[in-house]
Amino acid sequence: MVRVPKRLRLVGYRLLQAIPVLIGIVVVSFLLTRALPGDPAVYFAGPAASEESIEQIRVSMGLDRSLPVQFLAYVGDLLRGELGQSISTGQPVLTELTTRLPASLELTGFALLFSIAVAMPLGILAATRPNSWIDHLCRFVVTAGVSLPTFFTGLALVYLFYFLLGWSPAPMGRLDILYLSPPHVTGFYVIDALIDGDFETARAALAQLILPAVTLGLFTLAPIARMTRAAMLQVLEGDFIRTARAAGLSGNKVLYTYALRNAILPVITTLGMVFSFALGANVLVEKVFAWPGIGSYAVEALVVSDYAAVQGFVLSMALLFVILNLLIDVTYTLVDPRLGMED
Amino acid sequence: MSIPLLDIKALTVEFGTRRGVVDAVRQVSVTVAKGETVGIVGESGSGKSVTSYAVMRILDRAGRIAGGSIVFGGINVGKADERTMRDLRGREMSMIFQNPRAALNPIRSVGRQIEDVLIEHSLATRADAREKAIDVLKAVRINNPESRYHAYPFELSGGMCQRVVIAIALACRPQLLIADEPTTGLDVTTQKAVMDLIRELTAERNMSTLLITHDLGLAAAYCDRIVVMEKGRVVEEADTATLFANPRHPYTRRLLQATPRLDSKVADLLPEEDSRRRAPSARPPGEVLLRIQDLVKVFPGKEKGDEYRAVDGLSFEVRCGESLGLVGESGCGKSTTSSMIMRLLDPTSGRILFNGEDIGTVPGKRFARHPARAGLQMVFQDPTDSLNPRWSARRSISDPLMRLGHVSGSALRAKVEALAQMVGLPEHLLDRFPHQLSGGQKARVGIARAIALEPKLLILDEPTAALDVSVQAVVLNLLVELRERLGMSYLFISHDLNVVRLLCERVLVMKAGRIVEQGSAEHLLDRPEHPYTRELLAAIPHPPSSPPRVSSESEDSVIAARWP
Amino acid sequence: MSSSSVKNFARHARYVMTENPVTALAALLFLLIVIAAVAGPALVPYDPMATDGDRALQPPSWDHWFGTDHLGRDVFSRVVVATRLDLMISLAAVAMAFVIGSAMGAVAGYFGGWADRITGRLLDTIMAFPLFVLAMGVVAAAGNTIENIVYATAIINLPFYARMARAEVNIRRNAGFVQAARLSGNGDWRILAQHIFPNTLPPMMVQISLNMGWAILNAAGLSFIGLGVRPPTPEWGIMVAEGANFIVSGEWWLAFFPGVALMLAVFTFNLLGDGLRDLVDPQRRT
Amino acid sequence: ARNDTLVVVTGTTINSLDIHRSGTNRPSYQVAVNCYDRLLTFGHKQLEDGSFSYDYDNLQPELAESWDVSEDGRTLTFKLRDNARFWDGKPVTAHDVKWSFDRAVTLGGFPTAQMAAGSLEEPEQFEAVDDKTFRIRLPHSSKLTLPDLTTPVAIVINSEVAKAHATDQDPWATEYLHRNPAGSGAFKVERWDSGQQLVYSRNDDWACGPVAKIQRVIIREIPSQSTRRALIERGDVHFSQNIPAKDARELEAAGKVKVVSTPIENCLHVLCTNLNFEPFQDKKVRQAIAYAVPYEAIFNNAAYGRGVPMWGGDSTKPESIAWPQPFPYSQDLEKARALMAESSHADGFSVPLSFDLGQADWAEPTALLIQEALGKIGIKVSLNKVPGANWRTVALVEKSLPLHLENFGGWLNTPDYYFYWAYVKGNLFNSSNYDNKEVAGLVDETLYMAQDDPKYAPNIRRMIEIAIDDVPRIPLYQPSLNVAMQQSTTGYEYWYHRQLDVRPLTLKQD
Ligand SMILES: Nc1ncnc2c1ncn2[C@@H]1O[C@H](COP(=O)(O)OP(=O)(O)OP(=O)(O)O)[C@@H](O)[C@H]1O
Ligand SMILES: Nc1ncnc2c1ncn2[C@@H]1O[C@H](COP(=O)(O)OP(=O)(O)OP(=O)(O)O)[C@@H](O)[C@H]1O
Ligand SMILES: [Mg+2]
Ligand SMILES: [Mg+2]
Repeated sequence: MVRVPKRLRLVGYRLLQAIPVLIGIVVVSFLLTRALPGDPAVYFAGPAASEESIEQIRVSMGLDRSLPVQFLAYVGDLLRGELGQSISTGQPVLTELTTRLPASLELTGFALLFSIAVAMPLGILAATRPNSWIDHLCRFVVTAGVSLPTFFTGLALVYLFYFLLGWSPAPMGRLDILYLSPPHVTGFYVIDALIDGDFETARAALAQLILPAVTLGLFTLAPIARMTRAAMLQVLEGDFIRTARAAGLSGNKVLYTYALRNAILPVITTLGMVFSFALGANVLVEKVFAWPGIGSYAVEALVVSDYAAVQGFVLSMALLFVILNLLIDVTYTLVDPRLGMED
Repeated sequence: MSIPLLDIKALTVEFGTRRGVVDAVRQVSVTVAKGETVGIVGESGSGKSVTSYAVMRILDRAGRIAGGSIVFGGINVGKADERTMRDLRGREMSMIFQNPRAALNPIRSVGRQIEDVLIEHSLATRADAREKAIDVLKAVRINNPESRYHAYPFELSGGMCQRVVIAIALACRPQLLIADEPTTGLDVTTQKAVMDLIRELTAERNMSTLLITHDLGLAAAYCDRIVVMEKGRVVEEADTATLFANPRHPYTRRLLQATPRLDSKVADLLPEEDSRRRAPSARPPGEVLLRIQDLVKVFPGKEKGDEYRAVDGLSFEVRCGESLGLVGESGCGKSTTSSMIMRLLDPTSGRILFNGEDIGTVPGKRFARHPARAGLQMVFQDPTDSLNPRWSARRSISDPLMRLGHVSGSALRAKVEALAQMVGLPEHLLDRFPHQLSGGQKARVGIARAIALEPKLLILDEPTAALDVSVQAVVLNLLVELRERLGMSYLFISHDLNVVRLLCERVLVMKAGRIVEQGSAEHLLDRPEHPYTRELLAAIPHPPSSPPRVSSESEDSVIAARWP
Repeated sequence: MSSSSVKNFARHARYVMTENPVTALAALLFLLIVIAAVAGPALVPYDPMATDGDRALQPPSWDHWFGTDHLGRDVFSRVVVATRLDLMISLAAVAMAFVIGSAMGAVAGYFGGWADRITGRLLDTIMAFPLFVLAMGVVAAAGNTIENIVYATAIINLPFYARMARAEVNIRRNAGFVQAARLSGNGDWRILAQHIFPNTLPPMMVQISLNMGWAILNAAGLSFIGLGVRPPTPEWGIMVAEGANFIVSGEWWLAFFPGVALMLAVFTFNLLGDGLRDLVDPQRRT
Repeated sequence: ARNDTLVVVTGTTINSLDIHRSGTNRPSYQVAVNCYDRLLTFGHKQLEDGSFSYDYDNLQPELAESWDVSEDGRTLTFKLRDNARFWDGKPVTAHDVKWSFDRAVTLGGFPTAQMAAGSLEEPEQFEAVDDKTFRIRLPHSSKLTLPDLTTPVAIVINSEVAKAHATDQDPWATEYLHRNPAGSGAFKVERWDSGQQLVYSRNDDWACGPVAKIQRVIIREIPSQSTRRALIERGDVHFSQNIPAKDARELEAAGKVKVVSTPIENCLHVLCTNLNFEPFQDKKVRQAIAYAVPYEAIFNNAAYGRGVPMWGGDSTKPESIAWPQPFPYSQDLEKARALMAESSHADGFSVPLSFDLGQADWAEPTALLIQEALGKIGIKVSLNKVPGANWRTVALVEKSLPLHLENFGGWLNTPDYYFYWAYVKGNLFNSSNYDNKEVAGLVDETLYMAQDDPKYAPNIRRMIEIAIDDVPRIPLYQPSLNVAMQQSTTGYEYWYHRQLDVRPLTLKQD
């Protein structure tokens, strides 16, 4: 009875904490974009534009004003929910983000699923046999995964599984040309196709996902496996595990219900970190697999000094990060009854 | 004689470590008959726990039973397969541990944890598990079991957690209960309540109990028979009365002697031939060194109105050369008081007059450079925690000398070595790191550091709580000696009246931040006036040579006092 | 005293390595990398910058162990010579991140209050950026020089140290030995620097080694999108990035060998972590 | 069905469907090419290697059925096709042409500049005489006007649809046309997923030429160059636009797919010395550099032999007026050193060599080779990659790069047009800040002059002679536009705008 409001307050507190972060992000992203070299007005004016037309465009974009004024205008737009227009793609930033974010999230989500499915069992296995050859092998494998740049792994996988073996569909983005994208519900193609009852398309979308997701997932194996192992080791040493064993609970019950559930707490925190990390690494994977996600968008935008796009991207990522952390906190409070009760 | 329930014969347990194989238990034979309570006593590391783990077969991966046999109720535990063992554990024999809070899964409600065991052993189905779990909670006398069912361990007090652990252990009505130091870390009063509960429940069910403890007093109070272990071996076994009346093995004798009793003097704790024996000489107290007036410490809570008065208007004084004892149960504010006197913590109000100067007004942050700093030193409760793990003993002892004494170079070396000699620390240990030292050695390093600047007042915050009785005996004698040599005053903090009495002429009894009684040590122990003092006294288990075994009549009142 | 402590350390190092075969392997590899970094330019058979149009894109052979690139430069020489730069980038970036980050975190963790809150929000802000994109932004804005790559890498690594230092300091700030240090007349700063901070090193070592590998990968990623080290400086990341375009056309050696070097280095750093921790952890000394 | 759908991959993103809009990038021009009609177009010719190209010398009608040039060359009258209809069925009228041209010259930026190249500068020049007659008045006659009307800028837009979506702030409906083309061209845009793909579908009622053979064309954006190569090599796509020279060579050698490489008319990859910087003000230094550049190696290792060499010409006094033509330089380090020794910078100097990140595939190896070679004559070169957006600013607008690699090719294929942009002070592509009164005068005189004017050839020769002697821009080679396609794909045609004209493409049924 006392618990609920306390936890609610915790979540509220987290939300409050996010406010300075968001303000910080707005300021930093604004300054960062203005520090970018290149003159958007020149770029925007296109080839063969004259001085006057460049100047005209500079004025229409508001770039002739002083930085503080530009900043105020930007904040004003933000408050009205306007993210501006991306000059490099010619679309409103908001549209771009809403179509591209699901692509990135789908990719990252699948990558993490893959990563968790591989890394957690490895970590548990390693923790139950510390310092054995299995432990060393696990360490070796997951470290190998994180040792290669993602773009290299990606290209190598494409070369092997698509070019040489032909097992994988052409790396042409989210869906092969043969299929039409499913009606938009969530933006996740696999899920949307399933909702639509179109299993063929769902399967095709899934097939497109495998290579990029594995590429990204390989990269995130190590932190998850390492954390799982460390947390499991620590928990397994705990007195309550001994109690559970002494009470005759079965090995699986001890390992999963008692040890793993406790060990999962630090793993969840790591997952949050890994997720935001993977969203960053997306940038490279998306480029390799022609994935129309938010990461490749950001790269392009950054290279051409597309202010609105970069700002919009950074802001949406920050929001995502805040939401993610909130989710983690909530999961944490769900799993760990101690939270919010003692200091 | 009937067949014993548990029959351990020539048990040897080995651990494979990186420095080769360690024999933790060698050739140990112990039997426990039905309904019997057998105690295993011995110092830390003597193999008590390992023996019990071997019985349950829950040794670490590194450990293995290298020889001997363990037969429980006709089943050879050493040879049985894991299935059989799983059935045995919890159902036929079960175990409770030290530090009850850590022994419970922190994120599972206690009711569920009890259910897990019941369901595992097919004593309940999912449908009636809850009801049965509540019954079990009732059996261990937990008030309001229906709502406690949902509680998480962190929401319960230590004593209550231990009851839950007992509930888990006894849920399936096993025949043997192994209790491994079940009350370490609990208050004396709680300890008594828990032990009484165990005795009562086991008697009621005609169970056997194997009680593992290093506290001879406790073993004497609750066991029929006692097995003494030293360095992995059983050195003596006898029924309780015989053992105490006529200890045969020298180790047993030493153990017995080192255990403080109501009438023992500090020198008595060490064998007569030990050169470290010291008798305190009663010196007339000098003038007032420290005067505490109306000291209050309020800790702000998370919310308004949530504040906590840890120390609530304390006034007392310590004279030059005097030793003052401060006793009270856990959480009554003893450490808070000492921190304030040490100027590690700023009091909320009140005065701390040291040598007539009010040092309470100097903020703790700036006290490091105050001239009085060197005059006030402290020995901490946990010797391990109080030493910087990255510093050698020498460096730790040097620190105050360099900072406040401004000694350096060869003078520093000489001084440190002199100090080490003074506290009886062999010189070759000075370059070791804390983890390479034993508890007693660490305590000495801590003491050497504290007396390096020859302080006028030394606060001892439970300096022996983490030590074995025999080490405690040595340290207490050392403290007596040092006091005489250096003319210090002590403020000795403990929850164990018995120990305080050995060192202190005068004792304050504290409860909930206030002093409830004070007086000379003798007077207080002989004729305690305040009921709280009496309760504290009654809860201390004593070896039988002096008062008889603890009677069970006071038990209800104790429980009532703790769990209203 | 010092010679004996050196000897002690050596004995301890030997112990740490014999105890864990993986650490021993990592130490060996590390030695190899250091040798390549120090003596690399003197060891290689060809000038890593010299082009030779006639020998472009030759597969590995006796003359060119790792083959040649599209301008006929010897890949082996370039891979070996690149070691120094890559090691420097990762060392410099991690050192910077470590020094600044752990100092920030330590102060926040020790003093708490406003210092803590401000650092916390600052770190959150950095973390809220997708880190690689932040690095990209910094390099794009400041120009793609080696220094800027180092700064960018340092900035994105900083929060890890700061958070870790904060947590580790925080749990120790009221430890017994800290109180004892206060009684010995140590001021706050001295306590922080001499007593608490060194104790936080063991877990940080693992982080350092992870981040060293990460720093190299980060530089490689920047190269891939064209913001990395400037040509013609040999650097693994840029070699892999450029070579990656040649994989499909069958000139695998261009990306493969620098890729292996990169992988080996990252691998070494990652595996070294546990060993390093054991090395600085006095508890592991016997 | 797969057989009438053509799949094209490209590495660049299409960012708008409206070529007139400011910010529209080069790859988007293909929408103008394929979905809109112009008044005029060019005919085709077969090149020596058997591939097809547009023919600059052969103007053909597109929307205009016929045209008429007045005596003084200042009035152009066009008669529109009767049967030409926009996609919505509305007939194409002269009013649409006027509205579209008005739009192009009013919106500013690139379309206005391109129109101006044909002396089409203000709305008053355009007149819809009646529904089917359109007239242009010129301030002076110009040989560039008619060719300029074939460029993707001079498209005809359905003005009624556009006007229906115009607003007070946006009288030219840029917001609407940005996403919704309204034309009469051979293909309509079926779907546009920004950043992913553009799908054309055939306009069965196209009046300005033979109806396309292919039903649908999917343009997929695949950023990774090696992925594009894998796709075409594995046969999963039909056509790969603008492939790197290296791939062109290798794919051609492998023989599985067809590769067409067409030298881009009027386009040169050049090393520019910026005369605003002290060392390069000395002609000797420029010539020394021109003699130091390893042309051969660059052509082999950066261009992979694709393109036309632009070094080793015979004489410093050109005989022909062909543009581009090889300059009489080739690598001769002795000569280069001698020139350096005579120059004001006999001890050498250091200079950064910049290039555009977006052009790195040829520019980077080229820069590396130049760096090495210039090192041999005492010029210490450091390399400087400039990201795409910044490139325009620093190289072309500010013109602040001392030494850099540039490529410029004019759409209108006459030498004077090239010189106008690249050798006249103040013009955008003169990133060398080259300023020569004589050249400027010659360009001024020749720009609008008919090519058969007797003064034309000598003027051009003189221009080229000066350019050779002064070498503010050191030509390296003339690049090729390389494309790869499956054997089943035929009908590819090279265009000066370097966009893929999908209209003539066919797929063999298999
Ligand atoms: N996992 C292990 N690996 C190696 N040695 C071990 C292990 N567990 C226990 N030992 C060794 O076995 C010996 C006996 O340990 P045990 O825990 O039984 O002591 P104890 O009598 O219970 O002491 P305490 O009173 O401190 O609990 C010790 O010397 C210890 O070092
Ligand atoms: N920093 C703090 N903030 C809030 N409450 C505190 C703080 N320190 C101590 N307390 C509370 O003050 C009370 C007294 O604590 P103190 O440590 O003085 O007890 P103690 O008598 O030394 O107990 P023990 O015998 O367990 O050491 C306890 O209830 C404790 O929870
Ligand atoms: Mg034990
Ligand atoms: Mg205390």
